[in-house]
Amino acid sequence: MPPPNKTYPDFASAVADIPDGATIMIGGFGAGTPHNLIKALYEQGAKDLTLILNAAGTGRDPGPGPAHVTPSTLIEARRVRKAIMAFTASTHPSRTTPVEELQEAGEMEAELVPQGTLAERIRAGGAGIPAFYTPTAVGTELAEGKEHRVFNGRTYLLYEALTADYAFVRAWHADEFGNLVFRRAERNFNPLMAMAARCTIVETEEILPIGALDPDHIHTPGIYVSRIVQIPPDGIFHITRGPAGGAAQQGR
Amino acid sequence: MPPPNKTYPDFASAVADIPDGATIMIGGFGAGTPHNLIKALYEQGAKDLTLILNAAGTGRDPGPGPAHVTPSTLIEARRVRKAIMAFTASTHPSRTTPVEELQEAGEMEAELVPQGTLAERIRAGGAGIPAFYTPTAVGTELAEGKEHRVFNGRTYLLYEALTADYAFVRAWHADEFGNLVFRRAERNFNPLMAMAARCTIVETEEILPIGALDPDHIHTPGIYVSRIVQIPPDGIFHITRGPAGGAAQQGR
Amino acid sequence: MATQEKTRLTRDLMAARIAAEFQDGWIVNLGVGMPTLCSDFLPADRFIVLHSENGLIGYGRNATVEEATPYVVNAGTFPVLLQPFASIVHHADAFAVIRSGRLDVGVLGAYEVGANGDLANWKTSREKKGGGIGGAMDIAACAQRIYVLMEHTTRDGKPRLLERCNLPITAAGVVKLVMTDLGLFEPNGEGFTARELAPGFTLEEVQALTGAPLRPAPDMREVQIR
Amino acid sequence: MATQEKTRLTRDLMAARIAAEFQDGWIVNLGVGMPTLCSDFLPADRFIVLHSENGLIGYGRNATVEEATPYVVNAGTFPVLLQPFASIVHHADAFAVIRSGRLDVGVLGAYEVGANGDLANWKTSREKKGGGIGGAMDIAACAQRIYVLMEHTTRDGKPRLLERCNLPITAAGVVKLVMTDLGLFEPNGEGFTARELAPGFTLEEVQALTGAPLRPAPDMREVQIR
Repeated sequence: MPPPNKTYPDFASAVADIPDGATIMIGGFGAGTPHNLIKALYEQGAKDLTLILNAAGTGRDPGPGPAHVTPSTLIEARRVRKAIMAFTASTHPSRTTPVEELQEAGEMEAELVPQGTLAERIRAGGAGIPAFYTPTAVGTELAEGKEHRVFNGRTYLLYEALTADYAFVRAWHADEFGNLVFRRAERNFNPLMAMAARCTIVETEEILPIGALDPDHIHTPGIYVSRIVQIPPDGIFHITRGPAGGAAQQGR
Repeated sequence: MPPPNKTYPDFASAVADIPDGATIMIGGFGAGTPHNLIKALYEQGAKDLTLILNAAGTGRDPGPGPAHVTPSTLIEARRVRKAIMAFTASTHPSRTTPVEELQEAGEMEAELVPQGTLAERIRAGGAGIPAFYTPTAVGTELAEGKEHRVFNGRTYLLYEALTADYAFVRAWHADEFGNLVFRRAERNFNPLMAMAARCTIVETEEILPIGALDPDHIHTPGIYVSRIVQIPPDGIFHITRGPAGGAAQQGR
Repeated sequence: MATQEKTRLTRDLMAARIAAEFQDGWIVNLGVGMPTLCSDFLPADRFIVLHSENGLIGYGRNATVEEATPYVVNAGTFPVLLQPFASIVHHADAFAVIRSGRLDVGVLGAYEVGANGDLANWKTSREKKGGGIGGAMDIAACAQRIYVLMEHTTRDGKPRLLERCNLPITAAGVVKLVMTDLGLFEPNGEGFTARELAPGFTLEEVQALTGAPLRPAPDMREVQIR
Repeated sequence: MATQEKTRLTRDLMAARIAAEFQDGWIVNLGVGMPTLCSDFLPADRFIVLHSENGLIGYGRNATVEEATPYVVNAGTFPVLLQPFASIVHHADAFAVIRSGRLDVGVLGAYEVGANGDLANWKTSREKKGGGIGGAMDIAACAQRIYVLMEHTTRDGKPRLLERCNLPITAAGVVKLVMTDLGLFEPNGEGFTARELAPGFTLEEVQALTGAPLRPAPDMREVQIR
């Protein structure tokens, strides 16, 4: 029998069942961010969320119009209980982020993880590895309270894997079974998160018939994908840095 | 400046500097085995080797002619000090392998590792992860003496990473920089070993000019590859199961 | 039924019968040897994803000589065909599928199965140093369930279904179903529950070839493919 | 030289000068901010592979507005161009390159550098809970060497080159070279060795803006790109 068609008609239906308290991984590193799913989640209303992602966006500078909802928008709306990220503060020391403010105020929990360790914890979650050792962060404030262990004369820290209830993923192409291809730097965290979540929801520029993708070129096997939405012509395709450094939304 | 051209003229020159005592990873799982490099190593003469590979081949049934040298041929020639493998015995209980005999006789060391753990140890070696936990082999003879640890109520075993001095890799296509593309089931251990060795030597069906491969389709970045040899028309392209289950050598 | 000729099941029939247990949407790994025959007998009305240790996700039936390529082989290195929805991953990612619990079933060969669900399939004697584990230990430890496909007895007629395994185990308590040339059995802790028997065989006859108490299932019947 | 006008180095000059240190065949990671400018000043006679945390292996100079695509961006999410030998990996594999020690150098921005080579670049106060680590902690811990590219002083004129870092460190003892708008410096344990100074500046003038003893290199000179 042929595989099920995992296509959903729109973003609202694809995120409709996400309950309060869910843990959600959100892909993207500048490029490859599932903006439409983030926006749909914002409109859906789920709260008490745990987010696992690289960075939440500035929140204060959400770009042109209501289309540009970032994870920081969810955080500012007090709908995030905990965030696990590689940036809880802005890289610009003069700015503060919603995460910093709510964390200082004791209104949310934020776990700061070096980016490579974050990626590896997500990879471990998808690979059935419960924990691993890494040399990163030894000798820093982040190592306080962590298990230290020496292998071959070098000191490492123990970290546990991360998994999630949902992953929001942005792909270039998908087929109807959910096989995914990413384009260039849009790949980043997306294939790792697709493997680490129980329900992976994908937004993609184009859904192709089964058989259209070369099996050797597929970055994420369809077995990891539950739902696929094709970005409509009026959806968000890219948000890039504008000439002045601000965000600029791009159509196809 | 353009990248260096890593092409070597033949297999002999590509393996010429491998010293006695070297640790060598050998890719392949039926398909994707670097037969020509194994043969060149056999002819080169290095001994006291440590091999890391899935299985050594039967040795007793080397297929048609002297062309078909397997890792078992090296083992029978007493040139392997230690092997780390997922099969040290044949899957047919009635047959014995050279590894078994030499191991029983105390003439070589053999470390038996479940295949997924073997793949993950190699992956860890390439990823700078010194050790990780896995659920595989808990409760078995292999778990004796290993560190056990409970995460979230389940018991896991600690394994350390594997690295090597050399990796022998079989790719479908390579470019002159060493970017590699594998075809179908030939991928298997090859890209993992390419990352875990200090010097990765590749045999490939075809060497293409730089720029011929789509960056999104490359399975092994060229930074992991040191030497590339194009299989000549009279080289070994594939060794497949013959009609009677024996090995049959195939040209291009 | 008592007068019917006794017929041990063929390897193909055994493979077809166990394949009929695969449910719609399952991800299935077929072990080297007899289990790989299952790929020729997948239920036509269900969507099944066959996964192989070498990284094929979504392969199908065994290839004919004309169809075979050296690039597309199963875990036993026999040529197979890819399904249209297939994808390929490397060996570590292939075992990521396994270790993360995504296999709905692993079908494995075995030397022995215990009434407690223990599986022994990597070593033919306690004394031998070596063994052939391959991917079986990962699959046995991590799949949602393990089905075993094996001859009911050894070549010299000794039982393979036992109260406890004599050989070193591959994983403890994981076998849910055993398909042999004498029928379909479930480990039940003290022995095995016979769900189906090969044509012409009585429970007593099969019990005589089994190393643990056999109990008939309430609806025990002759082996039926569907 | 004493009468020469004092000229703090521009960001482009700083980037070009540190890029001139990259040796043939090096794999280089350029941190967010000033370091990414280096991609426009790679030595033309050497083969350099630029690596980015987001998985680009082999990118090149910054893209013009006409050349830019939303798909090809560096770690700072600014559009860049791919080299013809480029390949792409996912985030975990991008950090596999880093953690396995394959980066010949990581060029990072910093808030402070200690005379002992300590790097502080993820947190602007000890009291704050949050921070912006990104990939810097992995790079600092695992690259063969770290070069720092930063302003010599803070906005209110305080030194950033110190005997010991005041801020929480990113990694201990990893910085080999510091390029500032006042020159090129090497941490030497007790202070910094000045290899090159910005045009018109004397060692004494730079010492006054530095929080640790400055020692002139035997061949100390004015900053030269090559």
